[in-house]
Amino acid sequence: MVFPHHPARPDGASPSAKAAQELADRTQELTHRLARPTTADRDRRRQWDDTLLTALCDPTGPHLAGLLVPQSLGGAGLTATQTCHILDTLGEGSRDPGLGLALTVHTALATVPLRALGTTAQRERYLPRMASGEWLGALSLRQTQSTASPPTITARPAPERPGGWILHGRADLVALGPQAHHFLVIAEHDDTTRTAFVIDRDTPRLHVHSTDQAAMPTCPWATLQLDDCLVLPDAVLGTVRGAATETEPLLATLDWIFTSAPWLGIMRALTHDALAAAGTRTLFGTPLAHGQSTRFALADIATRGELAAGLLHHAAAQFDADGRPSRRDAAAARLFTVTAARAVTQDAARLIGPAAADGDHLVERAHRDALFFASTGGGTDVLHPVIAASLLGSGRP
Amino acid sequence: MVFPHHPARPDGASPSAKAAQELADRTQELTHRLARPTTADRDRRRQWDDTLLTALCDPTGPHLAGLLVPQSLGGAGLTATQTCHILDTLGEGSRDPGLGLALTVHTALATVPLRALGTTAQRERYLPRMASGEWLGALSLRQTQSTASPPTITARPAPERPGGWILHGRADLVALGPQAHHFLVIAEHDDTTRTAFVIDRDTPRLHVHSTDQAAMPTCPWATLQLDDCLVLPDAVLGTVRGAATETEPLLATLDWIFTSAPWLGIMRALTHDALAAAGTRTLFGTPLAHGQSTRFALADIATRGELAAGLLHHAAAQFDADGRPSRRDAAAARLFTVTAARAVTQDAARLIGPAAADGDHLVERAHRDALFFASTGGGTDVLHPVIAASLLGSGRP
Amino acid sequence: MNTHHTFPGIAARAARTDATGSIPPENWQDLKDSGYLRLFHPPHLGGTGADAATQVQAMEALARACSGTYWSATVSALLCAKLISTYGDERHHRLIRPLLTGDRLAAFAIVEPAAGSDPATYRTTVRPTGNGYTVNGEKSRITNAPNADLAVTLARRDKPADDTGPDWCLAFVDLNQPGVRRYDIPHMGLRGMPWGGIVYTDAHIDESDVIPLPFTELAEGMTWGWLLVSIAAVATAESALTASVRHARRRISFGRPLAHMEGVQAQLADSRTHIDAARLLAHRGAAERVAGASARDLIGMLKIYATEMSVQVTARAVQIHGATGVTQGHEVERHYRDAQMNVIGAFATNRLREQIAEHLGLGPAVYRPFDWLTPTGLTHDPVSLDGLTTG
Amino acid sequence: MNTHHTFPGIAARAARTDATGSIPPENWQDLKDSGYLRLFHPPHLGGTGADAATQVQAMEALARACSGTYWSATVSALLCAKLISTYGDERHHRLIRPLLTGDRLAAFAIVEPAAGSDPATYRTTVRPTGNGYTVNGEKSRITNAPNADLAVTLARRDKPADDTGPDWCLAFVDLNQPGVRRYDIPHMGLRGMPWGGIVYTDAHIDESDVIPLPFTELAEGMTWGWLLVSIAAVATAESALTASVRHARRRISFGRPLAHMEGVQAQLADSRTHIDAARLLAHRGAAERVAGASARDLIGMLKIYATEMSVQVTARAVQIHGATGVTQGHEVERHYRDAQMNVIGAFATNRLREQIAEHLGLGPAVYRPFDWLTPTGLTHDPVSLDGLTTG
Repeated sequence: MVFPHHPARPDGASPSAKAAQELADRTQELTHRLARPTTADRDRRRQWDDTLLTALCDPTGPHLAGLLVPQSLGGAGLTATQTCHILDTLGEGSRDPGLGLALTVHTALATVPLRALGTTAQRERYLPRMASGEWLGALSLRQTQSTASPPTITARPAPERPGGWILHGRADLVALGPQAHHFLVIAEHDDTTRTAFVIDRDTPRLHVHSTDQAAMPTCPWATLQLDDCLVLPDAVLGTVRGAATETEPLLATLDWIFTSAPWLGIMRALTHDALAAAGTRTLFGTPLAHGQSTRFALADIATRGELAAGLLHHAAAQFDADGRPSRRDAAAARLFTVTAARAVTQDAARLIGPAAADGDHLVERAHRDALFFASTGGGTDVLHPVIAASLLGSGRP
Repeated sequence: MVFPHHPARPDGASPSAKAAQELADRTQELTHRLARPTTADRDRRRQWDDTLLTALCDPTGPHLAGLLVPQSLGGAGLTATQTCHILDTLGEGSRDPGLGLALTVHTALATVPLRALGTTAQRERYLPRMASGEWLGALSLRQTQSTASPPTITARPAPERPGGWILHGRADLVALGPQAHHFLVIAEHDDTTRTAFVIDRDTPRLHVHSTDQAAMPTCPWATLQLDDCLVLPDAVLGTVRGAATETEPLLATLDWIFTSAPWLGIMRALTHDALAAAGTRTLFGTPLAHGQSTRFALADIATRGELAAGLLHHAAAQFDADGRPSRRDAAAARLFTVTAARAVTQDAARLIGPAAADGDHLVERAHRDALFFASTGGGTDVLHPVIAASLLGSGRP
Repeated sequence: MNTHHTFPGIAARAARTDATGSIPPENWQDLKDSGYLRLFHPPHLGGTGADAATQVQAMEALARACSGTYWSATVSALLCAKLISTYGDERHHRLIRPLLTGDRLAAFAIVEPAAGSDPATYRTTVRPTGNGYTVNGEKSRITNAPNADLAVTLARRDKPADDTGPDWCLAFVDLNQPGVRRYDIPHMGLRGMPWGGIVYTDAHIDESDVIPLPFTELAEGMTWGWLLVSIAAVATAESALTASVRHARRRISFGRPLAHMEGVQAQLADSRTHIDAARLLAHRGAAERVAGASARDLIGMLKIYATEMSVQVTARAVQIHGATGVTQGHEVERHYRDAQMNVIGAFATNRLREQIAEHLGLGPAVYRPFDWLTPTGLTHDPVSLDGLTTG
Repeated sequence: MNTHHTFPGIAARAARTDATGSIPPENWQDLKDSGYLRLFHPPHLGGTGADAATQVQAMEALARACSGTYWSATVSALLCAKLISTYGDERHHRLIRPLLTGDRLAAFAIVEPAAGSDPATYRTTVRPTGNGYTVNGEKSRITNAPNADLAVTLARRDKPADDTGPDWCLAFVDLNQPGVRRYDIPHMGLRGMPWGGIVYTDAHIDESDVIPLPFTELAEGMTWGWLLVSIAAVATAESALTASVRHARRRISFGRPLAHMEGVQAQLADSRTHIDAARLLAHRGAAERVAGASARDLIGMLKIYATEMSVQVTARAVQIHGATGVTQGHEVERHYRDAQMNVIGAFATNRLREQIAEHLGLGPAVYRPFDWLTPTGLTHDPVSLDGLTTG
């Protein structure tokens, strides 16, 4: 038993609890069967597997593309907490942080803003096809922390199309970009206000350049380039110039919570590997498992996993029922999970030892990807002031 | 200025101080000119560059192969402290932890045992050719911590050659193995005593298998396989069954000190990159350099570098003049340097940000290689008891 | 029960409680009036049977008001009463009720002078007499030892040869009798909490108050103690953070409030996050436990994390306060001293790590003498470059 | 000077010095006899001009014997005497000599009640009179304030309009005069060290004892203070480690000495390594400084590292000792309290980090109000899944 007390499963009284557990079970079965055997190879070859995606998104299978789409629009209609649990299962089953990120970007980061802020027309156009996995949504991980980093895409009114906009600029780190049907983009106006747009890939003068990235190579990466693209009014998501109070806080919170969720599973997989190594490796003539430093490290690994899960589930639950989503709790959950992922990776690496000849090298991949994970979502330079502002106030005294 | 107070250069009064500084200057020049421009590419292609090696080993150039070989045997005859300084320069100049490791294995780990424990014949046969770089020496990084890990190579008396030995077994993680002319090997007798051998590559039934390793790919790696190899008495290094008091403590100490030295340079290079990023990246509309968390991180990075250098130079100096080499001080220096290398890498990564598009990606390579560095030399599981034993005594009370 | 679970009087007296090293009688009156002591037990034992969330909130509120008072009251009304109700039976309800009314105070007498968490070193022994039992031995570093009325005492059983029962027992010992001597031990933190030793010299115990018990079963009851200390740690950290936020908003340095400095913000944000993590785990653990599960590993993890976290948070608070934070009588100076007490209190943290590791599947702890360097070459200093042996 | 730099009498009295909060007269006699007070200065000032290694060894030896005594003696004989010799001239040699004989004691009066390291908040002012100067203001949290004879006092200059000199001065103020009132501040650690405030009310200063000085130049002299506090931190950590090793060898837990447990070994090894790192840096910094270099950044780094390291090492020592480590009067309980004093003493650690960052090429610190979240979307809570705004 790895984590003796898994965070409470979705409440048994919830109408979809049984359905959610079924999806989790299917996710576990399918990732074990299809994703996990190929993970190390996909990682080495920086390869995206469309067949795998199709199987994971299949509405009669795990339905991972539609977890957060309402049932009325063809989705699974899960709660945020249930979705976290399934993304956690995906991470553990696939042992693939890149796959976890790619699916999370589509399922949560690209989907929820459309569901929460889209017009009825937008919801009806995009969400059913996103739920089935037919259309994938993508966005730049640099656009999930509002304007902490300088905006790189501008919007100006289209001279000949009232209500239309000309978008210009580039955004890199577009997760799932090469596979995407459409992009969620935030653009800055000349008065520094910002508007969110959903832009289809076939928009003229929109270019998608596949890029290489050292970390998370099983997630396809791209740079999105907009060369004075004309977009029509129906591409605006939410209110014109309203991104700062609508899409931006939502995206930040979604990133902090949901892209962390697969790491709970990755940490559990690492714990599993570390336990196995502790039982087989010897040092000074005795099994590692007999050594206090091994035992302490494993106790701390398990403890960190429990604590991270507690914070993440708490932050996710605020999206559900009568909860009030809280940027502070989401930021705290991300901050803790990042630190935990690093510490767990480091401790597991110590137990597993240098250059294990066999296995899928999860510890080395996770170590590489954890550095990237830590630097996204704004990193501590964004998370710290967000949390501190909740204690101190954020403006002039 | 990165580290405002570089650890004291070799004492100006030493006869070879000027020569040592010249070698350091040549190392800096050559690594900047030849190694550094190709580092990222060699890393990606897992490539060893013989031309580069030849240039670095050239006795009229940096003479890196012969730093610790006495001048009478064709070497540069440097002190251990001076050698650390040059390996540090190599790390900073090349920005290549793998190259640093490969050269350190030859120059210190394979060379010093022959110098200190070899017979006159062994010294005269090997050291001049090792000093020129004509012959490279290699060994398994699993054999540098005595029998902390289970021995994998056995020795039994050769039935038909008095004084000869039959060696059998495998050792992986042989740094520089594919390029080596000979190997330093420790083999266990059936009474668990151990003998050190120097075995030439052309020994019958000795096989060298090149291997792939995720970390430090610019260092060539191999598994050494001995299928009942017959070795003659002149292959014994030091006393038969004497490895536990001769070669083993020496190898452990050499590993702890010298393979750490290039990391001082790597840390300085990372500090340089982090300072550059702090001056160019902006966050919340101001340069990173204005932020307290950036400033604190850089102050701590610089402080860790100073502290690690102080411990390493202190441990190395004990090999020189009237010093008494101390396994404890060497282990403490390694322990500190490992922790510092990790912390500096992590802090630098935060300042440099995710997925920098340009540059040689030192921070990502160093992050990967630091994990490997931490797991070699026995890791904390060996370093802690060695240091503790010096305080507590190591036997039954 | 005050629904806000706040203890303004106890909080106002906290600095004085620390300075004088004793809990004022008004605190006990406030505790009785608040209903705090009754929260943890069902009505048939004289309790009010609050739900888990209420229990945790009340504990944190009292610990924030005054950590020394919290320890003393909660050791008696929660830990000792749970030990009695878990291992005793109806005959012992008479012992529980006065603990919940606050008329009597209990101590959990487990540790002995020779060592900490290691029962092999414990010597206190219970022997049958014609008329019940006597107990002899010394217990040390025990909360409430100086003034408790009752000690739930762990002791060895002096067994007849044919007794195949457990080697250990819990004895419920009346401390107000001639065979009992008590002493104080001055301590760094939690100064208001009574702490000291109990020396038993042929002290009498009624036959029904000796409960034979395998030592391993005791962890079940002690888990309440880990929860107790964890919530103390969370509360002390929260108090230190609250003081730090207040100070950061008020204190002007280099022309602006500390609150405007990113370094201070980072410290506050880390503290906020780490406290939240511990508190959420405390609520989960308490909920499972109040619902009847053991939650032993979960609460063990909590104890490890919360107590060490609290030391870090209070140290940060001292640093944010600068020199004012080390002035005696300042709130954070007290929290800093209190926090370290929780780490070493209740059960050695590393013993808990061992327990959790065992339950993860590593098997029981295996000790061997520290001789593992001896067969290696790692006990020798090396020769120098030219082979001169220097060792 | 005792070549072993040990202070057995002072060490034997250390626990009492801490408990009573005052340095016994025998300590001062030992200090005079040992020659400690003379080590740091050349013969023409009455010193013995020891080399850097000797100075550092002597400082560490005294700090290990009794950290409170070390602070009091070294602030006077090293820091204050260096400030006088650095910024004064021959006329002030008369002030230095009695500090080195131990006949007089000095304090460095810099901090004021309003804030810590920020000089903008300092109000103490020196004004010319017909006959020399007067000083008015209050200095607080000053080592030796309660009993010093002389205060090297940082003050603003009340300048005539045509005076283009510096805004600040160092004034060497005789504290044995009617215009001076002193008070104690009780403090968590270093309890033997006198600590408190000085209130100047028209206190007199001779004209020659007021030295105009740009504030920025003061860091040069204060570097001695950073070295002083760093060595205190190293010594406290070393004492805590020594006590831990002794305890680990003696204490039997679960059938064998603590020393046989890898978890304890790991703690001891980490402490050993971290102390060595700091001590080596201290020797380097002192050697550079005694040789005439500033070594300001190096000693700044040392101060940051050594003081925080010492807190960790003493906390580990408390944990290794378990409950005995928090018993008042136990050596490690004292070290734990002392260690934290060094972090906040001498100069705020984060100010030193700023200074080092500046010298790394980041330019001077740039502050701006904490308003950087305001233009972003990060001050808003998000809508929930179905777009209901909840903020």
